[in-house]
Amino acid sequence: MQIIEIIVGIVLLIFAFLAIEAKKIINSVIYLSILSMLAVVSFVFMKAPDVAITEAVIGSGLVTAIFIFTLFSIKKVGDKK
Amino acid sequence: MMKRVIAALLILVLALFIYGNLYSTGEGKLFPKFGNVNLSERVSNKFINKNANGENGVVTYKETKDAESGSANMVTSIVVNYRSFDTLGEVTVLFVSALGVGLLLSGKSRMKFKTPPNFILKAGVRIIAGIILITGVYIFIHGHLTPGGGFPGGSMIASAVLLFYISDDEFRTKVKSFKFLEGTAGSLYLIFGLLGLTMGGYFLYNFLPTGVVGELFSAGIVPIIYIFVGLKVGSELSNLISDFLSEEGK
Amino acid sequence: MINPVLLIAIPLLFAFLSVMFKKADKGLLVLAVLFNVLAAFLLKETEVVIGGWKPPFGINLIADQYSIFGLIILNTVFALSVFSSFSSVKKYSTVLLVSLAALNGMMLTGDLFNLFVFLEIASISAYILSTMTKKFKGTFNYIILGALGSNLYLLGIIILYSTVGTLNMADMASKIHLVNNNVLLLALTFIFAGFAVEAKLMPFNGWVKGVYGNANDLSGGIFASAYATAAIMMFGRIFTNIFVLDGTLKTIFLTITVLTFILGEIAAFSQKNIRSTLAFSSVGQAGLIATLFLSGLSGVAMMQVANHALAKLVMFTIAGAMYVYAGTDNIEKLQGLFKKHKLIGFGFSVAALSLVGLPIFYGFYVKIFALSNLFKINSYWIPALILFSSLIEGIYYIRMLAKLWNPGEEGKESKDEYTTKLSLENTFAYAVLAVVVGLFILYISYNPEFITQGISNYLSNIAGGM
Amino acid sequence: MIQYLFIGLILIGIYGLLTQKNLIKLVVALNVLEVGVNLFIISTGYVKDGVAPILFKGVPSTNGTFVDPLPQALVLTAIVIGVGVTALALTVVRKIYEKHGTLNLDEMGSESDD
Repeated sequence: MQIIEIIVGIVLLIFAFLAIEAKKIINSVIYLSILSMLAVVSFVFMKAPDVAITEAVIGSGLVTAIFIFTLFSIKKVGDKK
Repeated sequence: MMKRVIAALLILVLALFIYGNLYSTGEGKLFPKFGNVNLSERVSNKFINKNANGENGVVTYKETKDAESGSANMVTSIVVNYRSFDTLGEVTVLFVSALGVGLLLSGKSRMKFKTPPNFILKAGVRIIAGIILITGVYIFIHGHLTPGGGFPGGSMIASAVLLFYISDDEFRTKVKSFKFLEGTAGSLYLIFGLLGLTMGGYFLYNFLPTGVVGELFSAGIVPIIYIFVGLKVGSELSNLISDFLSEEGK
Repeated sequence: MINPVLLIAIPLLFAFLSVMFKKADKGLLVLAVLFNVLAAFLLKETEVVIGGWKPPFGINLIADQYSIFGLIILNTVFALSVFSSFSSVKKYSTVLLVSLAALNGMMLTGDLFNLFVFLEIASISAYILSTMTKKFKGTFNYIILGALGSNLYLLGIIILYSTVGTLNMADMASKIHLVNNNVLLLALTFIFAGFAVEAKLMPFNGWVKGVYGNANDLSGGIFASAYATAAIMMFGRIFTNIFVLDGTLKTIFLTITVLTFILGEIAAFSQKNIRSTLAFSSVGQAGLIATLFLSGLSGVAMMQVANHALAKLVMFTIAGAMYVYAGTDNIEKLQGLFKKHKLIGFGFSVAALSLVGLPIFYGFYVKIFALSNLFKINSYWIPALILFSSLIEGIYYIRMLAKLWNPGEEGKESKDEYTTKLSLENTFAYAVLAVVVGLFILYISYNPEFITQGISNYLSNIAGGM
Repeated sequence: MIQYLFIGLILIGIYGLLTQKNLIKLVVALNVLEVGVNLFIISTGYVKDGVAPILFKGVPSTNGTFVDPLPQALVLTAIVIGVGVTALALTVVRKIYEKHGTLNLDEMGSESDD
């Protein structure tokens, strides 16, 4: 169990780094969404179901949606940096 | 490139500073190691046993009656009972940021997506959105018994609205009615708080009987407040999405 | 007997109602502001708990001499600012109501996490208010720094919570000596960094020029007086009542605040626009007040808070009005403006001279008091540096006033052809504000007890007394 | 051990705030920082072999059974505040793009009037 938690933690770090260093903005947003989803897993490991549900709905659902809508509105989806 | 190196060095220094001090050993109380937490030294000890204002022994599910906070979910009893004032502030944060987004992006027409939604998406959304809506309502009504509560429940309602927006290019919520719901739910929260002030002498006082721990009609004003929170969060986030999808008029 | 919670609940209730009744929003704003001023003056020393839970477990609101003093200043300057710039309120009345509630909450709360929540509400309303002049880059800077600061503050209080197991301020103050020194160092550094953003202290004040320097009459007045008062008073509460610093940490923090004062004043010296001069002067003043708090001179610091809030209210409102109605706030382009608007010029000059601390003004009294006490408790470095920076401050303010009253080159006789063609509109409200506050500053210059009688307990701790 | 990783997440967030030039990337970095802070807060309340803080049949409420519920309540608040700030920041980003036509901080001119 411990090992799985630590693996999830390391993957979290990798995705955090990818989200910041990704070349395309859309990828960065997607990595952030994955990061959020992995955080949900971590919350469940740490016995915090309330937080996990909230993070799942708000963190990886709505926040991603508003990021994507912002990208739509500036019509830069897929553009380089 | 130079800037990155400097930033990386700065982060390294910060990391050494944090790791060196946080897990230091020596005199005085130390930061507890992961998992080795002694709850009896913390205030939350009293939140678990529901005896912040007096002793009442062990709390048992479906047996203990009239505990000071009758919610089976301890997080809920902290969020809407012991620290209800924080929740009021939290609702206000969403309120004011939704308001700010509305002030800045008050476009008249709706943003159109490049590819129009097809039939399957439309039909699917109608089925799924209903289920999500009902789940959201269930979650905030049962917030004091099961995981969840006003915030996830309200955001589920908002995500159902979001699905409608995606599936239908013409869809635009009746913003006015949502604004009205938002204002009403917020005002009712405060009015309940002021009712507690007049009836119990304390702002946000839990003036209803708390009942048996674990039953649907228990915990006094907790479920009622959570319903207000759910409705408010749902309408605020729906407004937020609708503002994000608006464009300057054509 | 007024329950202090009403100071928070009534503006918030009116904010929610103003969304439902769009047409009445300005009326609700006026009502709430008037109620808060009245309630702040009627408030008695008391402590209330929310929801009936005893303090370490529930949240309590503390109304002691310190917070009542802050509340009176805060609500008065907020009301004056709203009334004198009422034409700029427009759609922002709900945001103003929320920010009023949050600032009152910051002053009153007795819980560290609750303070975080109110800090966030206040700063989110500030982000929205700062978009009034459509200078979004400054706003974005403010959002990023503000969010970073509040996250650091949250991290700091969580480290303390998991070490001693409480979030209540009084409880924390009684248990803080138990904590291991290294853990305390880390937590206090985070908390200091978090507060430094809102209190405009050194490494985190990059947002100030973008936001203060682009404010209009309403947002400028509210930021520079109401927000500055609440932020610096909470800084004082945290670092004098709860965490009493000593040793290296105190030296480091004092160095930061003194540096903030000096560098702020030097930066202000080199500005060409009135609002950016005032912005950096605000940074410097925040450094000065924080220095006084950290040195243990709470009473003097509070007197300077009052002086600064009143002075900056007048100056920022007028500078914002110059931007709104004359289209610019460049000193060169506005020479001789006060010849056209003598009453406004009178209030502005009194405020500036009092802030500088010229003899016969209130600020002189405060500065002498501060310096004599600092000499008693400190080495000679801090008082000497404060004197030096006050000198810089004096030079640029007097230079600014000279230009605004006296067109033409410095030291020469004034020539009317240099007088600006620009002028202000809506002058009645600004003139009333300027005259009222100017006369009040003159009044307290000769009756300093008027301000200090409410905080006599705080002052009696200081050697020498009144 | 796992707490180290969460602090690492916070540090990566701060690194992003220091190095990135793109406005949306800055908001992303802010979110990474927030996720890190939230995870760290929850981890300070974790009790080894504890159960989720919800009363169920057969679970007596004694010390050591449950994990600390207070950090969870605080994180609920922090998550919602994070959404508010993110939404506002993205709105401002959109406004900046409308005005300056770029998302890169270096490519924008200054904002002063003179």
